[in-house]
Amino acid sequence: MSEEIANKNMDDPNIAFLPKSVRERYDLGWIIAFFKHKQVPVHKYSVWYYMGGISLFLFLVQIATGVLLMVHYNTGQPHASVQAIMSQVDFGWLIRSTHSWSANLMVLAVFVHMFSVFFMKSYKYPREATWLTGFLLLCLCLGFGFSGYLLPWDQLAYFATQIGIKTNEALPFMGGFIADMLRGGKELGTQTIERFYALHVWVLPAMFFGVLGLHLAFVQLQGIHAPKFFEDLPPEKKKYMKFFPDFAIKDVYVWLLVMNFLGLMAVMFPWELGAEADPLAPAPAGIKPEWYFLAMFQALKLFPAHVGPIEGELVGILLFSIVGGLWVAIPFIDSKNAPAWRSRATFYFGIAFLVGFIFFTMWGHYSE
Amino acid sequence: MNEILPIPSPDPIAVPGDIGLILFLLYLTFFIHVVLMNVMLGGIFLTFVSELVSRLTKDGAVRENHIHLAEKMGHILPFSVSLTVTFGIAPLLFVQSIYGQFFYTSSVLMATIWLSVVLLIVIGYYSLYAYTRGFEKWANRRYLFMGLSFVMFATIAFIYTNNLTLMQTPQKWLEIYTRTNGSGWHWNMDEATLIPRYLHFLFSSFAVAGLLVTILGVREADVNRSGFMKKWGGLWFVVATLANVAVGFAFYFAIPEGPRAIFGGSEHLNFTIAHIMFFVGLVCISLTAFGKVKPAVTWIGVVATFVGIAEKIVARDHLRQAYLKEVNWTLDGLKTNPQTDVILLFFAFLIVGTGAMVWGIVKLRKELKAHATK
Amino acid sequence: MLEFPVWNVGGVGHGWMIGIIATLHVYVSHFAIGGGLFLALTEHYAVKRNDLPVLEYLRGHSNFFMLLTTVFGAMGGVGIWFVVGNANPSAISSLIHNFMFFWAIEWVVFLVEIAFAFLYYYSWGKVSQKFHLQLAWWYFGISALSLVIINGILTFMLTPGKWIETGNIWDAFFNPSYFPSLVLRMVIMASIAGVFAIVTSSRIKVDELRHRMLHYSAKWLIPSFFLMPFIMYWYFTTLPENVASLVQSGIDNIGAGNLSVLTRLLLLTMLLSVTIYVVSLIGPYFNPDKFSFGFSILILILGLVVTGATESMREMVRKPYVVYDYLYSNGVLKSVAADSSNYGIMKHNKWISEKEITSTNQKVVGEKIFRIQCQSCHTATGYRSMKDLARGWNREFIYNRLASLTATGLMPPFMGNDPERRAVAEYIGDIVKAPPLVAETTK
Amino acid sequence: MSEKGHVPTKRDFMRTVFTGGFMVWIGAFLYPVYRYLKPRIEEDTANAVQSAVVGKKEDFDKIPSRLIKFGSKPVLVIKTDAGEIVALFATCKHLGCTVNYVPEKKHIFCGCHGGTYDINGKNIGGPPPSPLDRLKVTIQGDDVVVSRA
Repeated sequence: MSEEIANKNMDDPNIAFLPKSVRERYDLGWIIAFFKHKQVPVHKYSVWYYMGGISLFLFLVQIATGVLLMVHYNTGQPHASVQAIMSQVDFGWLIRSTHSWSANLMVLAVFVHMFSVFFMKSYKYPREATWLTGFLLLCLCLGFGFSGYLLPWDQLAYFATQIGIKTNEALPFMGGFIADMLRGGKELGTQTIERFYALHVWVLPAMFFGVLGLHLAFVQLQGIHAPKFFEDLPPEKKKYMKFFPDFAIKDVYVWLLVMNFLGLMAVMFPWELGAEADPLAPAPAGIKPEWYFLAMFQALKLFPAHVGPIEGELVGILLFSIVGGLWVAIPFIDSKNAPAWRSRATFYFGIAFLVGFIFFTMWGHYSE
Repeated sequence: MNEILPIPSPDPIAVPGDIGLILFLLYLTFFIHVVLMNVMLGGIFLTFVSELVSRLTKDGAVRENHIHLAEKMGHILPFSVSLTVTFGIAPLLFVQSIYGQFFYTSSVLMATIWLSVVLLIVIGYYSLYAYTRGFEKWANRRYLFMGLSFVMFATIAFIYTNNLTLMQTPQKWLEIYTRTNGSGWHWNMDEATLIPRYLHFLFSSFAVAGLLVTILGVREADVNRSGFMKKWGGLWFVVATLANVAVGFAFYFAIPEGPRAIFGGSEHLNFTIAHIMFFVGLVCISLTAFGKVKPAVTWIGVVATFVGIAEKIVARDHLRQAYLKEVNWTLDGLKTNPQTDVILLFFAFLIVGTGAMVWGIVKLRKELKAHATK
Repeated sequence: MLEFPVWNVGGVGHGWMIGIIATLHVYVSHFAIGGGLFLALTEHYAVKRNDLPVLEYLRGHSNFFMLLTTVFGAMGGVGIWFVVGNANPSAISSLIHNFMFFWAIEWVVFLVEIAFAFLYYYSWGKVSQKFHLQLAWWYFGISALSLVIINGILTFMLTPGKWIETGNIWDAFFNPSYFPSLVLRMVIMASIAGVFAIVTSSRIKVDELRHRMLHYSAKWLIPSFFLMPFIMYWYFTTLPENVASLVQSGIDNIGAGNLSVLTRLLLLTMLLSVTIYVVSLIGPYFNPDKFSFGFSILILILGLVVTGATESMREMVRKPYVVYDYLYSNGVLKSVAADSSNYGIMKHNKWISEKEITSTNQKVVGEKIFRIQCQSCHTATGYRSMKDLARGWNREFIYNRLASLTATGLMPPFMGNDPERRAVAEYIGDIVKAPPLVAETTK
Repeated sequence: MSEKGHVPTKRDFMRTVFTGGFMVWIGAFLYPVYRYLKPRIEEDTANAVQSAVVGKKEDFDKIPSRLIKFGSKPVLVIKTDAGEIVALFATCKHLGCTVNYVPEKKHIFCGCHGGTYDINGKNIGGPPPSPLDRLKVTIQGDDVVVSRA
């Protein structure tokens, strides 16, 4: 590095907080300058801007606690090792409860983030790719949930996973293949654990990091989207705050609060561990998947055994696929030059989707 | 003790003081509580009435008088709530040490209602503050706060009457508990004395609040306003007291014969003095309101009324003892183990505490004067 | 004693009823004392520097202070008294019979405290600065005195100390945990005062003053953060059980008895209080310009949760007693409990209208006995429910379990004879849907 | 930043306080992690206590059961009605609480979740999944000696 840049760095107030030895070696001022330059629109929906940050924070918690759990988890003795984590390893119960709670909260935060983005219409041109990567991240999250749920290998996990995979099996052509690949055989067994474990701690995280990197890069490159009413304001009425330090400091508060909430839940309502899975035992009554699959699960029950010549379940899955496909394609339906009716229709589609999701989840939760 | 009735045994720890002393403290603090409570409850009602009158009347002078009175009361009432509550704590403490086994039981039987008292006070209290603080800002709606507050405190008074009548009739307890399944939702409506007793207290509060307005009138410098307050307050006092005579008879005859006998016996003198005092009070206050007399006459009326109230409070407790005698419970059965040193400490605190308050108030008045002249 | 009727609050449980009211009251009443110090000290500095804007702020703050403490704070105390009387009359009766005159003293102090609160508030700007400041100090002194007195009664419940043998009221009052608890509460209340001051400061309209007051208020949180661990340690050393081993058992094992909740609450307390500290330093202290009212409310809520956690910790350590070593949580005297299996609950508690257990009324009576003996801590299907705790047990096992409740160290013995115990076992058996007993085992 | 000879201000002091507090905070997070990762020193069975004298024979006539420390583990020694002396590791197989002998019922009981074992350590009720581990009991003269089986 030239003397000149070193001198410039020494005088840069942005990085004055760094030690001299760092400043004279690395040119870091531009990073801070970039974040200082970045602006966050201030309006009545600004609170939703925290959701992405919360999801990210919870993901970081997942990595930290997940790595710690790997230390004591043993795919050879899944249930016994989780049992040991819960009752012998110091603070093992805390780490596991935090991991479970954080997982659920993360899925929740991602959903809230997605819907808030949807209703602010942030997916529109030029941010289609952000939407797509976001959707991928959601799918990966659900994948994490599905694969992680089985790992403790207790009764509930066993049967919930059983149901989940069976549902997949109904798919034409690929169904059986996917199910077998997931199970590692015709039946759900200990060999499944190895696969799910590999997925959960290696494959999914690797994919997640890549997609997350893209997602964040898009956000940084394009800046934060502001809703239309804000864009329409006369320039003097548009209020912004600096991403750094103003928004960042608020982000820190919010993260701290989320962390406390997480701690509260993990400490006061520690995650339970059921009896070891026994494939021969009859399925306990009222087995349900995790709440984020519940809406789908409940909706599937509505389909009769056969719709015409086709299996009812298959029809359901096809229907979900269509809805899911539409959801992915939202930025292209409600595109840059789309007529107003299409934009409105998209909005109502979102409302219907949200209401339906909540309705079926509640229904699933309260039904026996 | 009665073998069949579900009355709990007294606490194994003895009462920590002489029964006579505790009863004295009970009467004393309850007397202050009752007077303050009457000022508060009656005052809220009278203020509410003033608000309504000022809204409905076409006479500008009357309206002005009522608004002036309402504003004045609005400053007094929040203090009266605070003091009523504070002076309610002490008698409740003393009553629990002597009548605990009855009082706790009846409280549990109507626990849900009983606990709601706390919430009702908070609402009533804050709505009084809203009235006072928003006197100008919410001039059109402020009467609603006063009305809400009255509803709250009148309900609380009713709940108290329910509990304190329920505690002296253990004969009914088991049936209530079985019927309500312990839900704590029981109104003691089948009690014959309930309504007359409640009205007796309610009317007393109107009378005492009338008395307060009369006193304010006597102390008012403005002749016009002074005349109005004396008349208006005196009218309330006289009417409410006369109404209380009727209610008093109803109350008297609703009491079962056994306990009632004390009024012909041990309580006869007590009762007679009380009624003479009320009569004196009635005459003096009527003269203040409708004639032209020196302030001394008013003060005689006030003191006489207070003596009458004190007599009634003693009689009220004796009546309770007479009720409980019906279930073979008497004061003599209580074990005592006086904590003499703590009792002395209590009196020391009482004296020093009163001294501190007096010092604060006296110094404040001096300071206020000095500051105003500056 | 077990002779009182029992208030049936359904799935909420008596614990929550008391806990909610107590937590709110403790929070506000500590503010009533700490806030007194805050007002006096801040006014002292403001007067000394003739800082009029700060005095103006204090006037507004004291308005909020007075409205909150004289109404909500005062009524909360009455609320605790009422709710404990409803939920556990034996307990309140024991306390009143012991401490009636201390309570009477507390009442005198409270009366004077309220009087000075009013004198202080209503004389703003109407008297000399010197006298007003005097009133502030008086108020603080008197309110601190009220803690000095009530603290004796509060700590007595957990550590009655020598009173158990001597029955002497002074042994009860100056009990082993009296002093650590007093110091602990004194330190806590300063930080609670800081939290409330942050809330009112964040409402100041003038930027400069708001920043200054936020910065100043945040300082009030610092002493307690550093002193707390030491005082907590001191406090724990005076407690009856070996708390250290209880905490350890909760660290490695979440199931080992329900006392693991003590460890969990301790963790929660640390997490929350440190967060409050960090947020108030990052925000009000170092960056008051970037701090808003909304976040101050969140600090306030965190503070409330910590208060709840510490208060329930106090309750936890006390299990299975309400007055340690004297009176069990459900109102049974320890001395009476010695002969539990011959007690005959139906003979003592006349609130069960059925006078004899028959095969037809067995479960009804069982429920009534359950309510009398267990409902001070447990519910059927709600809080600390039988449905969860006895899940998977059979009726015979429940019946046997009822005979060995004290083995957990957390529960009083079951007071009742054999048919009564069987009746409760049948009732609980129904809750957990256990298969019925075969005919020959039932008598 | 501060220059040479700069007099420390109150603000600097506060920064130190803050940093200190922050360190404590981080420490509070790392402590559970440290405890979680710290290896449990597994009992080295080869070097651990192999046998111990737990008392005289006649001691058990008066008090039929006692809980003793065997190395670092609690062991329950019970004399049965038949006169046999049984020794069991008193660690519940469910979640590792220490179990207790209930003489009136002649069974072993775990207070944590109500697991019960019979006098030979067989799990007969409640959540425990397997019997308690037994130890060998030998009588050497008057002494009762317990040793690893």
